[in-house]
Amino acid sequence: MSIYLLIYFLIIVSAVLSVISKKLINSAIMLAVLSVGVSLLFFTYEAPWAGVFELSVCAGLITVIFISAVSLVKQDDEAFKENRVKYTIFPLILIIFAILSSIFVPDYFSKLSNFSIYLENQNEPVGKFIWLYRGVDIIGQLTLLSASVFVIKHIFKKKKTAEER
Amino acid sequence: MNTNFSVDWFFISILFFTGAYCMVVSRNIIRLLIGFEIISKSAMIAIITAGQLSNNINLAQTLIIIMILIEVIVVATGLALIVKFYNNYQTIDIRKLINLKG
Amino acid sequence: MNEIQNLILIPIILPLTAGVLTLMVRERTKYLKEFIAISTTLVSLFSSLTALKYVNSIGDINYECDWLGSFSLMQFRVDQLSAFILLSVSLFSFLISIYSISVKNKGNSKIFYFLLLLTQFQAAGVAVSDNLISMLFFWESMVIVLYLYIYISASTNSTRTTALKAFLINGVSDLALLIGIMILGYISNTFVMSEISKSKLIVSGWATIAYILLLTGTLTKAGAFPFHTWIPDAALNSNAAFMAYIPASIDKLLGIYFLTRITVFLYTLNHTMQLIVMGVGAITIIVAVMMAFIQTDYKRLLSYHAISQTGYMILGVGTLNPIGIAGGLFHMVNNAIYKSCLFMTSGAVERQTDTNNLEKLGGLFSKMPITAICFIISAAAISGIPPLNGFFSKELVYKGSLLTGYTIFFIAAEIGSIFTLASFLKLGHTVFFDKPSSSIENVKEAPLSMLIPMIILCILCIIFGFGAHFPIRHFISPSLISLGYISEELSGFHTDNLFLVALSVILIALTNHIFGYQRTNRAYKASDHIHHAPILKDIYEMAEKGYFDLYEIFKKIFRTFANFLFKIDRVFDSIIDYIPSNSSYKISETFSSVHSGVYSLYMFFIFSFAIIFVIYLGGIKW
Amino acid sequence: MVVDFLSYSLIPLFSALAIPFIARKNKRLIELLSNVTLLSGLLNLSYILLSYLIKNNYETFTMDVYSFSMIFTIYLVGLSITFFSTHYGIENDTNPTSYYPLILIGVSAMSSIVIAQDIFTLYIFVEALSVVSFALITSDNSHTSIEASIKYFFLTFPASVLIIFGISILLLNHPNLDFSTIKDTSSKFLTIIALSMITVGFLIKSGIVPFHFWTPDVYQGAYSPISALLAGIITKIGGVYAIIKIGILISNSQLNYFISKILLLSGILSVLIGAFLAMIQKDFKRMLAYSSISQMGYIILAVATFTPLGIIAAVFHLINHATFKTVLFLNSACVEKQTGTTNILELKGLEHRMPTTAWTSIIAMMATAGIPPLSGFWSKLLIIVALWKNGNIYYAIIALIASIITLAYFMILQKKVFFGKLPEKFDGVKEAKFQLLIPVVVISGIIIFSGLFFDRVYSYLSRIV
Repeated sequence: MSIYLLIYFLIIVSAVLSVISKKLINSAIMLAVLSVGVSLLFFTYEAPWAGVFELSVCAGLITVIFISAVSLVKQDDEAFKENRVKYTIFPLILIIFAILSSIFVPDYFSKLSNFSIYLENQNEPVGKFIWLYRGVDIIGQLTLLSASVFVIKHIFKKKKTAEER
Repeated sequence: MNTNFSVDWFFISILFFTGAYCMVVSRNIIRLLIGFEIISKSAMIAIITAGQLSNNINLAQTLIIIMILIEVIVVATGLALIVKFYNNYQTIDIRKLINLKG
Repeated sequence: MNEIQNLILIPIILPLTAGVLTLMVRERTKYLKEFIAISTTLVSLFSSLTALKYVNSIGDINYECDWLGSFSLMQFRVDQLSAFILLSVSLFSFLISIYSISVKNKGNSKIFYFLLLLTQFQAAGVAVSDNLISMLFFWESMVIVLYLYIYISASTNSTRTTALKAFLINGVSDLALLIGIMILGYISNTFVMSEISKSKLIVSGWATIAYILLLTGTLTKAGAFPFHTWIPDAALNSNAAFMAYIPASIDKLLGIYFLTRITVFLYTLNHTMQLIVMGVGAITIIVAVMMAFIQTDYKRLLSYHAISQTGYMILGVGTLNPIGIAGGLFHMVNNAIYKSCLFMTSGAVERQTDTNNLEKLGGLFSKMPITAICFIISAAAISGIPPLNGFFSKELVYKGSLLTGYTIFFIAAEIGSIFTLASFLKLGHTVFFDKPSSSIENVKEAPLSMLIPMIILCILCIIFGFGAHFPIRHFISPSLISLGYISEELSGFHTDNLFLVALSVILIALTNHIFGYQRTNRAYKASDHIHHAPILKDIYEMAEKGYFDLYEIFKKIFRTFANFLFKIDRVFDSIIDYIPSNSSYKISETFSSVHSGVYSLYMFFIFSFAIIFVIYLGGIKW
Repeated sequence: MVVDFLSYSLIPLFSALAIPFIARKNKRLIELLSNVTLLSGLLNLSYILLSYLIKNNYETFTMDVYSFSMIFTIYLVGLSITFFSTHYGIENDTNPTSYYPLILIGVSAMSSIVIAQDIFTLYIFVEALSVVSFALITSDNSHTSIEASIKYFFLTFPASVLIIFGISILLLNHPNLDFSTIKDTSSKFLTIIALSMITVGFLIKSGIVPFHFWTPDVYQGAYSPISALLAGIITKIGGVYAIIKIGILISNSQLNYFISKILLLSGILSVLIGAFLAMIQKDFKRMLAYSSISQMGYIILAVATFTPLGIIAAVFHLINHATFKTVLFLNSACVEKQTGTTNILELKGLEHRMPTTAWTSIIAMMATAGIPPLSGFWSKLLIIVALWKNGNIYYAIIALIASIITLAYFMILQKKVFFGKLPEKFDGVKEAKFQLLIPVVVISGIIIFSGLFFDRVYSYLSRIV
């Protein structure tokens, strides 16, 4: 039980830090820490495949994309000053929210979980699951991937000059 | 087992609130995307806990893998849009986007 | 039998097809449209002639086809009367389509011929329809053609006003006809005329209302008082071909046809109704002829006569005895013949001299001799000079009205005759014999295409006069055989006292004309002594201003009423208009201010509403 | 997924993937390929549809009627947009090597949404469709289009989260996420909670009040042909049609009372607020966007009855809305191209110069306002009848009154844009190229005919009920 709570504290703290930190680059790094925490949670929930993907893709790839994007807009990031009060008071707000939600949320969801059913014989390997039960989603992933290629191409197209036309 | 599920949802709600707060109050467009990421993470945790509770963890893992793929693509698109926005407007302040109103 | 059924469809369907065909011909293509129209109407003429022969020798022709789904059948039935009307319609369509070749102010000639053929289609449809619903279809659609016909002849404001006037008068009376037919169908449980005529209706209760409504419709179509007022206006604003075709022939044929149908075949009239019909006839004769007498425009004068002659027919039909009805029907076809011819002469004169104003015309006899001779013959016919056709038909009407016992109608008819002759003396004298006005020079004879129909009609006038027994025996009396009337006494030269009356009428009219001419020394002023007589002068002035025109009166009443309603409406309107529009505008403004384009606000709303909805939905009791 | 229709979603996808390889440089070839792909699909669909519609005999029609109609509509609108774009954007560098493949992928994704039989598959394709839309909106690189895209990106994100939360609750008592499994358990409390969360998510995606804030901004700012695609079909398939699918799932449940309340409330609010706000708009496209919100409200009201008649009415109105909103947005694009503005206050009297555009717009407006005998009248009638029969009489009356406001704002639009005296500065304005008018005229014909032959369309739509 305590290991869950520890991981959750890591997740919450990194999330809060990524919100309130002053520099965007710190926020991106805190986001990576958050991803690591989530993947640790997955491992402890006996979901190693999800954990591995989370660790490699979210903590790795997305962080890289974020940092490159942040560096692209860096000049403005330093020039752009916004009101910090709303970030500094955020932990306080979060604590109030946590106290309020600790009254209602666990109660509600423990009632909700009474309606769940415990399924037998569902622990087939993940690979088999992907191919047998979610085979149709392969088409969806194909659509998404091809879409992403064209989307990036479409957004980052070159502006033609007058001579080229 | 039941207590664990309700505690999970307590943290999920806190994480969701953090991300939502970030998405509402921030004027920095990249920070909006960070809030976006945080909320996505809370959704993933919700899937995993549900799968774990009903002994259906492998279906949940499958869904998570696909969701991660979706998340990467959406975030990449979002960042591409942000860069395009920055190139056009020379700012990352979302409050500058008030041409369309009424 | 099948061939015969198809035969009666020819005068109906062929003109429609040909009419659509003419629309496809280019406006610049010469003589093709004319050729299509003439050949079509000629074929219709022959087929209706064959149908008449068949009907006279063998019997009625019936034709049925589905129409309007299960509601009604398209039922055609050609008996002797219908066949006779069909023949007359086809004849006039044919003659007018020849005549129109040279008419100048007919607007777009493509549309003119289309409308001409369409009119032939509708008129033939009315003539042969046995079912009242299908007849109504043809009858009502004529209103639109009438409107367009007047509308295309010139693009002036007064033309449009006249077209609208004709449309409204005919449209309103057609509405009356529609209601009348509905009541008739309701009380007799069928819309088929031959079924109704098997057991004639008696004038009482709803049947009376139906009869009055039907009478209104037919009288308007025939152009009787007080629904005649669009005809003189149309005479000023449209061309002679239209006047010769629709108001002078087709409208009279159809109006009197249907009047005969309802009065003689469908109803057994009581005494009061008969007096009303005859009274309308007599008043029409007197009023219209008095108006005609003082006119100084060629076509307008003729148009008033067209109205006045209708009175004779209505009077004749209203007598309800065989002689009178035969006289009315015979007068109907005679009137169509000579009145068309007269309008044609007016068109010829207008084409050659560019005017119809009597003050400017004069001395055309030497320049347009054939036109003048045609005018003289047909004018003599309309004035009832023996032995032309008008004399015989009028004679029959006089006789019929004397037989009813009401001498007053006879006297009214005779007064009408006097003024008819007097006004034609004035007209002929002015146009063809008086001193020519200085502006009229270099006038030639009208073109051949105008002369041919006029000559044909004049010859018909003479044939129907000298051989009056021929049309009466072959056309008129067969129509009335089904009613059980004996036709022997209808024909022949009447050498009784009426002949002397006719001679005295001629003498009175001549005296009057010479008196008027002597006073002013100008022929077109020969009517001035009556025009400017003490009381008549004021009445004439008011009549010319339209004080007696039902249409104008109703227009004024409706305008006042509408103005009054408009004022009331404004008060409510401003209240109703102000409150909803302003309040909705305020609501819109309020909502619009929320849509400020600010992202954070939008995001806050979306998140908070989503959470509210989810909490609401998640809180279902279990 | 329904195997019958799989080819309709796969062929455009493969066609899109083939474009970079076979037609990299040649712009005409890309346009030809994308048009031919969609046209062949549309011809195939219309052959099947017409062969049944003309005979009016559906004994042998074995396919799912709703899916078939929706795929037909998707192909129709998609082909109209590609054909329109080929002749529209010469001065805008729309980068055809990615523009046309994206539209094809969008069509593929929409077809997949229609035929999806699994709630997570549905979600994947909805996300794919959103990603495609984000890119397509920015096609002309203008400031407004980027603003529209970014607002669309962030403001519809809560929808995804709600859908995932709903799916996670569904996981608690379902071995898999198939619609058939869900339908069997739809009387369970947990399933209803999950599906209601998913429904709220799709309400956000479809821009229903109170989640509508992104809708007008996006429709107004987007590249003009893409506005037509978005308003006509993308947000309808990605949002409203998903709600209709869920509505079919829980239509026989006893527990749908609360979700029905939510749908009725948001539906009636959409109808009213959309109509009120449309009245005071000054921009042609923005007014159409608010009108779109209002019409979506009608569909949601129909779904909220959860009766077979309501579902039929919703599907029929969805198809009709796709046709007439496409016509209106394409016409607004024509007006923008020819006059350079979409501001209603500047435009006037265009009927004299652009008659076809004007009259097709008027047909579409009359259909939207529900003037008989156009198609919009029948679908609105069905919706109001469904509401009335279901006992929601007050909602039916308000919906009826709101259609008067619809008429009012379209009258304002007609009067200001198309009628009146032509100002001098528009003397040189000409009618758009006839290629740009072909899609509009064809769809207007469909509007008229589906209104005139409503009995056949109705017997077709009500076949399975």
